[in-house]
Amino acid sequence: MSAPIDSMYQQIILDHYKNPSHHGLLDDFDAEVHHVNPTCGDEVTLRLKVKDGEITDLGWDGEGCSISQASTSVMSDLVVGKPVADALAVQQRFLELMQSRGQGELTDRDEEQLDDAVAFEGVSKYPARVKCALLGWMAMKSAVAEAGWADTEEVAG
Amino acid sequence: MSAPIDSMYQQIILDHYKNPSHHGLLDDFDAEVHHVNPTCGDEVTLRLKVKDGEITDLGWDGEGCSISQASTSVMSDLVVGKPVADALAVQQRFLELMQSRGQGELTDRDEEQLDDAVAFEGVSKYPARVKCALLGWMAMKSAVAEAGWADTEEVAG
Amino acid sequence: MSFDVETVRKDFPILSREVHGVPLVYLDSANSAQKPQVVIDAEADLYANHYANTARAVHTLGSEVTTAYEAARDKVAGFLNAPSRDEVIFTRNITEALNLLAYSFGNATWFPGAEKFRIGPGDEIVVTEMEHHSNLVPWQLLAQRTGATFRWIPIDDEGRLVDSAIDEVITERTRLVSFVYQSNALGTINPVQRIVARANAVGAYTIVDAAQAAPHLPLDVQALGADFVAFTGHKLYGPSGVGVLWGRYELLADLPPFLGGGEMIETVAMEGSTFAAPPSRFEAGTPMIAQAVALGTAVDYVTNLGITNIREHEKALTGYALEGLRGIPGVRIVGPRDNVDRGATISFTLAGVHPHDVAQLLDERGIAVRAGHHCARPVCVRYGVPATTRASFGVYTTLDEVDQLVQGVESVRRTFG
Amino acid sequence: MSFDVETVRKDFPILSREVHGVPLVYLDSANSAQKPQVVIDAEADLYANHYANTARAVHTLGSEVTTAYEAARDKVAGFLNAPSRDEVIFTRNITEALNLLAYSFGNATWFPGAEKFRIGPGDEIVVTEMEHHSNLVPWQLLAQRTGATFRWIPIDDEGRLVDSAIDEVITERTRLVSFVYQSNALGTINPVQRIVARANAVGAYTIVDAAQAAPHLPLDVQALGADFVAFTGHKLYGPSGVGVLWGRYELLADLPPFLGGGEMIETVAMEGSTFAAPPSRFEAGTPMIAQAVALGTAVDYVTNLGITNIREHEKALTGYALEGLRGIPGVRIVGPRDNVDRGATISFTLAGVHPHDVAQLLDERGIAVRAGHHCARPVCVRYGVPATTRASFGVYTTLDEVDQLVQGVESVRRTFG
Ligand SMILES: Cc1ncc(COP(=O)(O)O)c(C=O)c1O
Ligand SMILES: Cc1ncc(COP(=O)(O)O)c(C=O)c1O
Repeated sequence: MSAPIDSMYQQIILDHYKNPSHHGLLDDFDAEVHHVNPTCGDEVTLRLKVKDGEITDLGWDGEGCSISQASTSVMSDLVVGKPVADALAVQQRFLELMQSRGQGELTDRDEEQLDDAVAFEGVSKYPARVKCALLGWMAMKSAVAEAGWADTEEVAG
Repeated sequence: MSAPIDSMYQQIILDHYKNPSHHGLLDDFDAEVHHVNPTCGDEVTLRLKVKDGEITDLGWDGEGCSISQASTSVMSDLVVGKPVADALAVQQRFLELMQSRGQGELTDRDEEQLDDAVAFEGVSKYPARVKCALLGWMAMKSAVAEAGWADTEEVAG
Repeated sequence: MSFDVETVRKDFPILSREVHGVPLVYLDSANSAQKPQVVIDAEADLYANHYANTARAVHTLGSEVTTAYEAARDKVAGFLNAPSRDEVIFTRNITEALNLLAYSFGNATWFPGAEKFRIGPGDEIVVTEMEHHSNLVPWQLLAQRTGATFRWIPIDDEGRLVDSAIDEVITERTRLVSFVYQSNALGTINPVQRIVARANAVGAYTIVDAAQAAPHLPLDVQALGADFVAFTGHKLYGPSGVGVLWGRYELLADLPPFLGGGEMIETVAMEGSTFAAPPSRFEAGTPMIAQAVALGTAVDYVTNLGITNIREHEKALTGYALEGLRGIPGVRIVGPRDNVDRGATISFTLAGVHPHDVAQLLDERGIAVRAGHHCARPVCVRYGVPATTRASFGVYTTLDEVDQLVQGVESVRRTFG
Repeated sequence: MSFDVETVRKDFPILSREVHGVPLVYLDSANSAQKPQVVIDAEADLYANHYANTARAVHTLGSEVTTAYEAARDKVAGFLNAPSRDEVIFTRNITEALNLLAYSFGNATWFPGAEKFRIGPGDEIVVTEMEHHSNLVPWQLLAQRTGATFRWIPIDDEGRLVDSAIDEVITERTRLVSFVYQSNALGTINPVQRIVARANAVGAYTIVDAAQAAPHLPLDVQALGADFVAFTGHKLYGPSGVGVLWGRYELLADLPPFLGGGEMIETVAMEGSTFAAPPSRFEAGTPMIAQAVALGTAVDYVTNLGITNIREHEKALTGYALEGLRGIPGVRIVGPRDNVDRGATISFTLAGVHPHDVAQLLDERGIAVRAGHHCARPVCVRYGVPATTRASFGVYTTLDEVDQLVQGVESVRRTFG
């Protein structure tokens, strides 16, 4: 009766959906963005704080499917406390994984870097759902830019 | 090198096309009509004279393919000198033949009544050309109506 | 049921497919229906043996293809019980059919002889709150273009039109009422004759969106009494890319053209053009030749099964499914809860689980349903849900498939529980 | 010729057909081209194995079909050398593509943010005297709707645009120039870049009707430099019922919508709606799913043969046919007499014989040609003929078929002689 072994709905995803990390908006923040996935109506509002090139805090609120909500939760765990450059690098890697149409090869380094986010690998096989998985990640990227830390190169250099 | 035996272009048709009967407009007439086949641009102008319920004279001018021109010529030969009722009966029979999609069964009586017009039997297989064959016949019918002899029943009775 | 569903299923090649290693359970027919082999073959056969352009050639292939295309028009006219074959216009889909009307009414503003279709400031255009976007946006745009007022008949908690509002919203100011026969989002079957009668009483034109009705209900344009009725081929087991607009001949005869181009003209000069009689006037350019022919085959297919048999079959499935779904804790039916005046389309929500997740998890079990606003977003807004999950049935749907749906939803509930 | 025409012919099932007991000689490709088996199979395979509605479902079939549909868009973008796939809009045919533009420009009158597309009294819309009705009537209607002036570039005795008139007719008052790349009635290939340059100089939008060019000439939208380019699938060996509009993204992004309905919206409320980005904005309703996919296959087919190989092949046929036909007493070529800047389409008249009779007698010999005004009546008016007979060639046409054409016309001459 349960979903197949290769289900898109890995237990990690369900857990994050039920108990999302960094859920709730910050009062003290450098940038706020609101992203919507027009195809399915998923929404996320995200606020973050950046100090000395590091994402020191992040909080979000959202509505939508388990994929978008869980993915935002996983993203939050991964980027809070990281330098902006590293956060954007993880974002880039996640983006590539999502666009791989199920063909993505995960190296050990990827697994380490993406951590819980590897659970979303199965989503990449479903073009219609990829945008859900990316929603929070795109919002984070925009928020970083909004906060004045857009250019990866510069930040990294 | 000549057309096949079952060609739409029976010799009778070619003959009428080259030497059309009753070609040229009458100066003395009771009705004039101008008909156009919008699909291919064929045109006919037809004038006729009716006296005591009989088509005493008819003349026409036209432009178009051999089917429309020859058919008008054949029609003229058939109706001039006939009572209106008989002319319309022949017209009706010819119309049926044209709409038979190549399935028309010609009785001996038909052959007698339609005379040269039986040569157009092959045209009925080509829906796109049926209107060409009917052009002059429809014009004749309109002209008779125009001249005040529309109702077959009445005329016949 | 007077047809054997197992026999019917053999006509549809895709039904032997597997998805994620399990047999396909296709419950998304309201979105688009699957195609019987005869329909697939009709297109392929035309291309392989009789293809040319229609109405433009005197050669044999041109004549064969024109005959086939016009025979399809006859079939559709028969299916609709249309008084005349010349009232049947082939379009790309129903969306184009409805936009054709909206633009032709709009063109009446300047088109000579079309005064009776003119709409302007002070006039009102009426739809319902349950319209598909394709029967909503064209009229919003027409209202914007002409300065007319856009109004709608609201829906109640059960997903039905508020009956008293029919008389309140349709008034002497109403010029045109366009409404759906069977709602794709709710399953509701609307009282067409009631609405047409009210519109007639105030002298408004009536347009029926029969996209969802055509595959499931008898569609007799004379009995319905409306001025225009449209449907879409791909939901009627026909190919994609073809739809139908039917209209009363005396209206079509005066309605301004929509698209300009080949075959819709009477004569063209650089200085100006005149237009052909219906249906040609509304069929500009090379038509969906093979698609129209195959739609004719689909109409034959449906007619052979018998539309009342289909209705009976689907009604049984719907009753069974409503019962099963209502038995699952947290399931809320969005639309009529009972199997009365409703079609074989069931929208629902499951508490705590997003509709996309429901649909995706069902897909992992081979069950294809749709999740979203079903192109009727105002319906979701009305019921305060972001989206719904929707299961819809067709001639090939079995009671066993309904069981699988119900078990699947129950399992989703437990996965997220 | 770098492809073997006998091998190519095997790809087209209809070519083994007989007509009146003799093998078919299909010389009506400019009207509509025949379909290779791969194109027929592409549609059939989609229906039998992967069918569902596009872009609306999260289930597996929906995902497969969406992938296939979008892959077709990629193929077309590649075929046109389009800078972006989002610039490729699927339409029903080119007639719809051109009307889409005419209506979207018309909607700019009231659509917010579309001021730059506005056309009104004092503005001029320019076409040429050799346009197909589908690129003529939409602009006449737009001129009537907006009060703009409709003008045209005349043609000379050889069937070419009067070069000096290009600069005279396209002026500072011109807002939009829409013209044909290769004429379907004359075979003439127009100097696209010359016209675009003139239009650019006066700030007018340019639209190229590439219906006849697409199957025969390299079609590189970046090299052409126009703002919009459209073609139709059924002339490119694709199925009926699908066409393409390409436009510069920055223009499409601001162009008002045309048809309203499903999938073209961003959000819909009863109070008003907003619209999606291109290409979705211009693809309302369920698209021609299987037809677009099969058009992708057709594009692959043509690309594999090689468009320059095709051009070379057809050029040889055209030269040979022009020579043969000119040798028959009473034959007059309507259009360029020489094989320079002209395509594989030859219109002609035969003294004393009506074009319909020529075509019909050729049909009795199995030869399919078209007779009529070819939806370009002003061309017939210009040359004082009621109609012409037109032979047109494709990838499967052989020199032997051209011989049969020439012999056929000679025989018609003698039958009527
Ligand atoms: C030059 C040209 N433009 C437009 C069209 C119209 O094409 P369609 O009928 O496919 O829309 C045609 C062919 O009929 C054509 O040859
Ligand atoms: C009620 C209703 N109207 C209109 C449409 C639009 O149909 P199409 O997309 O085929 O134009 C649909 C289906 O999508 C529908 O269910």
